[in-house]
Amino acid sequence: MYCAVTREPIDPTDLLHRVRSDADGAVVLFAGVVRDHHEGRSVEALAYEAYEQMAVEKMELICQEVGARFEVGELAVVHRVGDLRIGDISLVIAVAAPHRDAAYRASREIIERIKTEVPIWKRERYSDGGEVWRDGAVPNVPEPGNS
Amino acid sequence: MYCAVTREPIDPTDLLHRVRSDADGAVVLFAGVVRDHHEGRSVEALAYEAYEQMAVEKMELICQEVGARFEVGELAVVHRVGDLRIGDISLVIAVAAPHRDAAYRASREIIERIKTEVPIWKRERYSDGGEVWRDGAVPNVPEPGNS
Amino acid sequence: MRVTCLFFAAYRDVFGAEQIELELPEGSTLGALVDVVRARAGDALLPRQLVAAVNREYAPVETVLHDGDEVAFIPPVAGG
Amino acid sequence: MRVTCLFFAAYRDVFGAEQIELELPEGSTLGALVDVVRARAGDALLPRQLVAAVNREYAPVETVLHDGDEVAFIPPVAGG
Repeated sequence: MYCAVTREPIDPTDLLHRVRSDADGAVVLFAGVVRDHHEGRSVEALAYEAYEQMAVEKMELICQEVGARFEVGELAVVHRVGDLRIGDISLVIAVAAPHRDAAYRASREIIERIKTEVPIWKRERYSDGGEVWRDGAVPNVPEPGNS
Repeated sequence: MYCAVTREPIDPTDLLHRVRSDADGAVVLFAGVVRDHHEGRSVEALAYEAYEQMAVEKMELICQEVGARFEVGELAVVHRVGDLRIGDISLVIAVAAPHRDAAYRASREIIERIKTEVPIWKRERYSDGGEVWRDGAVPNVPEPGNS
Repeated sequence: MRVTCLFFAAYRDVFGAEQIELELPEGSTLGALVDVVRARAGDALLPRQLVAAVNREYAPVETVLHDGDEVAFIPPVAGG
Repeated sequence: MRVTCLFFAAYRDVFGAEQIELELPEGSTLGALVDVVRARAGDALLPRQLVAAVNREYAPVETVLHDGDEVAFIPPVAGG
């Protein structure tokens, strides 16, 4: 398992080779890339910010839990922070597995959980001059006594 | 759309950048990699062979049809042929889309169709000395008059 | 006892600080800290429920805090 | 008329050739060509249904062939 927050560009091919083992027949890579629009507004640039240590710990927990539920091999998640431009890769999830079905399903579950559990934020700067912290998902807080 | 059969190593990152446009927020990459075993036998090496022109045409048809059914952007499929070693990438499918759900679903559908429709074959050489054309899927043949 | 409060993203803008140290009575809960923090926000709009992590775990307001705890206030997340 | 037959993978091993040219009566169907080809395979094991593509399209045995057609015999496929 390899989870990281980085300020450097992410190379999907590197991550593929990092997760692949000789027993795996499939690797599914998910890449989030910076789009030029959001809800009709033209996006010019954006910045990601993370609560880094907690973000990495949450990504590791997600990988552990998803890894235990599917027949997968190694998992990697890397999220970029700092200033990004349109087309830059913000996130890569790499899942290796002996068979593709598990790789696709695990990848899907990891991205859904990242979007609601990992403390990372996005500030969008629009072509019309505005700049806002993108509204996001409210993480679930455990019930008292369950933490 | 970019579909190809190649004897050279495939770089997933190249394909990601090839399919990505500024309107896309997600790219899903599927990589088939050469495994070290098949049905309990230890695989040492393998070779892929293609009916190249037809293989490319079928991959293009699949991309057209899948592209029409999902809200996706550009699609790319590259299959490697010739001698491959354990860990080599045999196939990459890249699907860019504004939203990730469509990218995952289209990717999934493309790989399922490639495995049953595209004229490509695999010869496995086992550690115990055997060497066979791997059994595969019988493509559907259209009914008379429908072709 | 003393706890460290971290404010990220939109909350950093609201509180005008990335990190503050606060003194609290022994045995204070996260809920008590949240009240203190809300009072500092003045008229700024905050969600009805402020999500916080204590020592990097999402925590309910009933959580009892300890000296040296790191309490991070987590705006709605938008990674991906 | 003359058609080109292509044999791939396991079929190339069976027929000992990658490509052969065959003369057929005008108006022959793919089915007729399949019979000719089966006869050449001798005792080699071939699937009950031989899948073939005419000019790179999978084709039913009723397909009428034309001079210059390229007929490929397609063993079960295993790409991916």
